[in-house]
Amino acid sequence: MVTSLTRRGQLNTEVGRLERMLEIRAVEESIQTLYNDGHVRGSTHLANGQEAVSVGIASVLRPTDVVTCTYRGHAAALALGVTPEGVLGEICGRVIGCSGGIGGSMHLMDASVGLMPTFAIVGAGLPVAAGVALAAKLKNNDSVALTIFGDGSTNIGAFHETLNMASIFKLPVIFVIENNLYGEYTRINLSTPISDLADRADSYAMRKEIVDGQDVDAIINAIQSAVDFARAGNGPSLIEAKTYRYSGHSRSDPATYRTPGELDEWKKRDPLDIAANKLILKGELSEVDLEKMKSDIADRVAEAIKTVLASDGPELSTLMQHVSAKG
Amino acid sequence: MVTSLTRRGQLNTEVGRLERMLEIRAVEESIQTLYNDGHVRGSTHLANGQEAVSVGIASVLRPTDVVTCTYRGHAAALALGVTPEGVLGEICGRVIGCSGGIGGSMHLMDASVGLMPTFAIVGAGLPVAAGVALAAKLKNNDSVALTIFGDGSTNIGAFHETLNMASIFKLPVIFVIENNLYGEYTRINLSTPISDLADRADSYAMRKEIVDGQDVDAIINAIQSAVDFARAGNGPSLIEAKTYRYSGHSRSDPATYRTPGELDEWKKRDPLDIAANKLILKGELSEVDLEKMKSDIADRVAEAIKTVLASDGPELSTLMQHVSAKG
Amino acid sequence: MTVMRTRQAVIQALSDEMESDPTVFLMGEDIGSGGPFKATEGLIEKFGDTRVIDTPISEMAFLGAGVGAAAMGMRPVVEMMFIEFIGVALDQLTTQGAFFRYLSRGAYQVPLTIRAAAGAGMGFGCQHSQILDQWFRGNAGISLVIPSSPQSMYGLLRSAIRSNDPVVILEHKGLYGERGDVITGEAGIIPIGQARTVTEGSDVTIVAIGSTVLTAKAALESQSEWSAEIIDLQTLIPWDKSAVMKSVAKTGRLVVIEESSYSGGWGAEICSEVVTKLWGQLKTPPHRITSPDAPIPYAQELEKRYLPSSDYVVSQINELLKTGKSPAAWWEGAK
Amino acid sequence: MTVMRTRQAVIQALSDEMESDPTVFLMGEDIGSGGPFKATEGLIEKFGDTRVIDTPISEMAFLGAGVGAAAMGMRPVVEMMFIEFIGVALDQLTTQGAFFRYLSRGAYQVPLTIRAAAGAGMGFGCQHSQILDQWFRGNAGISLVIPSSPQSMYGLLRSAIRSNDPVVILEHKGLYGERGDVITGEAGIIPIGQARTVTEGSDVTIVAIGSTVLTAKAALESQSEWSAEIIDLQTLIPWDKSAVMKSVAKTGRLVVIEESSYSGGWGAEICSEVVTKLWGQLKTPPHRITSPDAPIPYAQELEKRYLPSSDYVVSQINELLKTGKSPAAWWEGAK
Ligand SMILES: Cc1ncc(C[n+]2csc(CCOP(=O)(O)OP(=O)(O)O)c2C)c(N)n1
Ligand SMILES: Cc1ncc(C[n+]2csc(CCOP(=O)(O)OP(=O)(O)O)c2C)c(N)n1
Ligand SMILES: [Mg+2]
Ligand SMILES: [Mg+2]
Repeated sequence: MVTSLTRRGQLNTEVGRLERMLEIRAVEESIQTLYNDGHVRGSTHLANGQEAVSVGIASVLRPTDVVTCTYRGHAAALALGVTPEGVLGEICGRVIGCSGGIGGSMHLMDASVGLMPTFAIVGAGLPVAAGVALAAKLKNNDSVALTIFGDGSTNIGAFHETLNMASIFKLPVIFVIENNLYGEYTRINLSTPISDLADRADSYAMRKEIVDGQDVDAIINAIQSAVDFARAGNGPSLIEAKTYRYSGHSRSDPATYRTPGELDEWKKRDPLDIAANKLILKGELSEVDLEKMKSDIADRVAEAIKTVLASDGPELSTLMQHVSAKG
Repeated sequence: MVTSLTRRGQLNTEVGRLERMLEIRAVEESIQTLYNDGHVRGSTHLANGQEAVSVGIASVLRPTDVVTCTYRGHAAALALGVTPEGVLGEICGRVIGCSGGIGGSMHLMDASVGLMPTFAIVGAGLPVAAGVALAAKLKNNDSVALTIFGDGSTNIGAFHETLNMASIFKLPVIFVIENNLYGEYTRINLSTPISDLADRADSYAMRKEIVDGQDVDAIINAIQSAVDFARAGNGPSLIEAKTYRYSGHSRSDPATYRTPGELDEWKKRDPLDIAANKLILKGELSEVDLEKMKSDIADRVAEAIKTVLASDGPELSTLMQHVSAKG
Repeated sequence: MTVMRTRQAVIQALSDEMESDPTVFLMGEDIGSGGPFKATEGLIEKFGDTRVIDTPISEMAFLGAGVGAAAMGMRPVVEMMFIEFIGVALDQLTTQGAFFRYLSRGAYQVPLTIRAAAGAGMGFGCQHSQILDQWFRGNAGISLVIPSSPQSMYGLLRSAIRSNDPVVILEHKGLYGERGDVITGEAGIIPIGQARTVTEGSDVTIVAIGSTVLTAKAALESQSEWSAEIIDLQTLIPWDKSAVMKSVAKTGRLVVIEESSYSGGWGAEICSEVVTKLWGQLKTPPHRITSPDAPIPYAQELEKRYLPSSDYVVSQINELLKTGKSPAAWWEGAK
Repeated sequence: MTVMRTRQAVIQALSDEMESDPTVFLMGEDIGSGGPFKATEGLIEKFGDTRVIDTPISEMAFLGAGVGAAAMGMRPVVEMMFIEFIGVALDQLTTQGAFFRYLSRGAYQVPLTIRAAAGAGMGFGCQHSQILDQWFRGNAGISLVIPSSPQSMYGLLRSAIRSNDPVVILEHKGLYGERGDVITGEAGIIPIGQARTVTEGSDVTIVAIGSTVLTAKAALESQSEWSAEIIDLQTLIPWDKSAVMKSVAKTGRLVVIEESSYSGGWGAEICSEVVTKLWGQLKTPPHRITSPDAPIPYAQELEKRYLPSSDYVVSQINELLKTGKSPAAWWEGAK
């Protein structure tokens, strides 16, 4: 069977990264049908349009580095290595889900590739990432922690406290804002009086960078610099990836609040297209190859869905397991 | 009897302001003896060295404006108008205390001059002040709210959240940092990677000003501009007053962590001396007047202490009063 | 009388209070667009954005702003969306707002309402499904209400807004879609602190609140061996002691149904108080039917198992009546 | 065996654990200088500033950092200074750290200790004097201990640090200065979840924790009409059911002494459980002696009145034994 770790290794080529982005898109697009068929409960938060950020991050980090991410975590989980079965299984509450079906869409995890259970409370992943980085520092190893969160989350207290503390302690942690212009149904200008969120780093004398969130190569460069900086003991960075989500905030949101034309504008800079076009331009991929890739991925995702739907829910006894060290 | 409101009016002259600063100093200096004699419990936090900030603020605000302040609130309370009997009575847990002896040193209050019960949790007064300002805005009156807090408090989440929200909502609220260089026993450079805290306003596109905290006239100017700005509907300001506390953080703190010589340096710029010298230079006060003023104040404070010590503790029944609307 | 869903009862109550009292205003994340449960839909259109205020994601700031505005005579209704979110802001309510009246000797009061969705059963996972009433206990300034129907949502929410002290209203997300008759207007208002007798009966008093009122009713209706007096507490803090005492004095038996974990659950306070005050009058031990001591799982079957079902309630009460002893919970010995 | 004050027992326990386990480190505001209660004095000199870490005033950040570091195999001891301060950061413990093990199916665990001063009687006012155990209830991942002596401070703190789940240890500020014999080393360690029988007796079981253990002892010693089995719970969450049951089965009477308000107090859970499980075996109703439902006042006489005194305990127990009924609290009818 493919492990998360081997899947992580597949990101070391441009083609591999494109494939993963395509896979993420395909996996997320399958969720609505699963929902319609009654397999998905609660809420799901898609990251389509934002795939490059997650794949870029996963391409740079080592599996021994640790990531904390939000409820909008499908892309990060798949990028870091979790299989489509692991993600879709979790969303469908099956025992083969990456959290055994206990967590659901908002709580994906895979310790083997450094993904902590994703956080459903805004801002909650930041202090924990700082703690991971602190542990690395105290243990004197060169691991880093990275935390992914949205533009809206830069208004929560934990953001401020954690950035300040990380700076003072020079912690090896990278703060990545996925600025997709909306926090739930609210456009950023209605919640935040500045538009370049990276500038908030100045309050903490922190290294900062703004990066094109639709270009996986740009992400890789930005993350790589921040990771190098952190591993060298120089402390944290704040990276703002300018990006966009094509779907509404969560399943129930038709996103009627968008500025007219905005979605179409952003789709012109689709991260999958950008990556594919680069490869095509360089002659490393043909249109035919791309179509083949897409259909292979479609097959694999369809296969994954079959596996998921054939799999059981977790046993009732798991409800009482891992509650505490005692059981 | 002198009311808080009449005492507030006494700040409309330079001499009145000097007198109040001298009074604050004298009141605070009496607390240690009261403690030694067993009249004070828990903790007290002196503001000596910082008197100009409170007096400057109180000179500008109207009694219908509202102030939220921290546990380091003796100076603010006295400046806003609370009598020495009210403050010392509260510190000694007497029924004539400004909170009826129920609150203690950390919880002074006087609604007649806009002092909300002072806040013993770091950062807690900021959101409440924003709410006061929001109420003024919704009621369409031109009251402002002002909140006083320390340098260390700029690292708490509530600071960040409140400044952002106040900016977005254009609330008539003034945020005043008393930067006395220490949060408890920790020097600012060990907790905060920047030294001009007013710069944190940039994260919220907020108006900012740094002001000499030892010069009451400078404070008045800074507060007046911010208040005018707020009353005109332009929104909040962040004001950083550079100041220093002569005592330790609280009674039990000998402040051994100070940089050598630092205290002496700051004492050279004592806010009381600065104010007195200005009046003397202008010929509006003689050394003799000043000594007379000081000894009158000493007498008044001694008198207040007598009154306090002659007064009773609150009745036992008050323990169960004002718990809820029902009683 | 109108038939409406619970979510509509929220809107109706807010709208009626806002119309009758200009100091009432709403504040929270995305309430303008109705929020994830559409429980504030249409209000911004009706009352404008100065009375329906969308906030940044800053619970500490806007909850505290509610405290401050309330102290200045406004009546803010602050939405926490999911009750777990108050975990980043609890201080402002429990340590600040709740003590304002006391510390100011009545000079300031805090007529603040906090609305939040709560409760399990909808697949929101362990961080979006709890009740968390424990966070508000032991704080005499705060009331906590949990409606069980469109009517009690309407009536309790209006009372909450009119209260001169902070009131937390937990809106069970499993009930938002439930329909029921609602008497609106003054006649539909339900006082804080008053329980409602849902059914009269003689064999056992069942104390429930929110979702467990429905569980109790379903349990009662699914059998015919015993009759039960179901008491919908409606207000959990402070709970209606006299209503419960009166009923248990009559039936001689007390069963409490709680949605949260056994340990730390509110039912213990009911049992303790009843047994102490009605010493010698109970025919069987007081008995609590609760969820197990575990976080709330996502997978459907597990979440279903987590919640006390009506079948489980029936079997527990059957056993209580048959043996005269408090039956073991399903998870006991199952470990 | 050494005589030391409770605050010194804190230092000794921290020091011993830090010496024996290099993953243990301390984090909090001003702990390097010993903090307001001098309960960490000398440790930074001994272990350096990488193991005794002073933080900015950012409870959310450093509590959460404790969670993250713990999940990576460290054993952080995070100080909250006063327990109220966790009100600005509760989410990180109760909604994040406590669920980490569950959500990760055991892949991550959170061996985190949270120390905080708690309790009234020292004139710190209503925002620095509470116990607040209620915030940690109903969350199966978390334990809560409250020592009552230098020995139990030493023994419980060491156990807390060794626990593989989060443990909150509430250090009563009124006890920091108390002296007592302490057995240090492994022999002095007290397991989480175990109560201690302080005195043997036959008329009544008194369940107490923290400061109320001292109140119970003083009450017992001040009279000679009845004998009491005083149980020091030591751990409140989860409390030692078998120790309490065993004692009440013997004495037939249960009295709980709590420092916090009557409503919402933890004693109700003890009473409910005991009465249910020992149905028919109690000679008198279970009885709770608590503080009133009010914030904690500053003025000395009022704060004294707020706390249950040993005289009050004696009079309550006298009345319970004489009348066989649960006596009214002092504030009942006094309103
Ligand atoms: C403390 C807290 N407040 C509110 C929420 C509800 N909520 C979930 S996602 C979200 C919007 C977050 O926006 P952003 O940070 O921009 O991330 P995005 O969803 O766009 O990725 C909100 C308000 C929450 N989960 N936690
Ligand atoms: C949330 C919270 N954390 C910690 C404390 C303890 N504490 C009280 S005052 C203080 C220092 C505050 O420093 P600063 O903001 O600079 O104000 P200053 O005391 O210097 O006026 C601390 C840490 C508290 N009261 N509340
Ligand atoms: Mg966003
Ligand atoms: Mg300071």
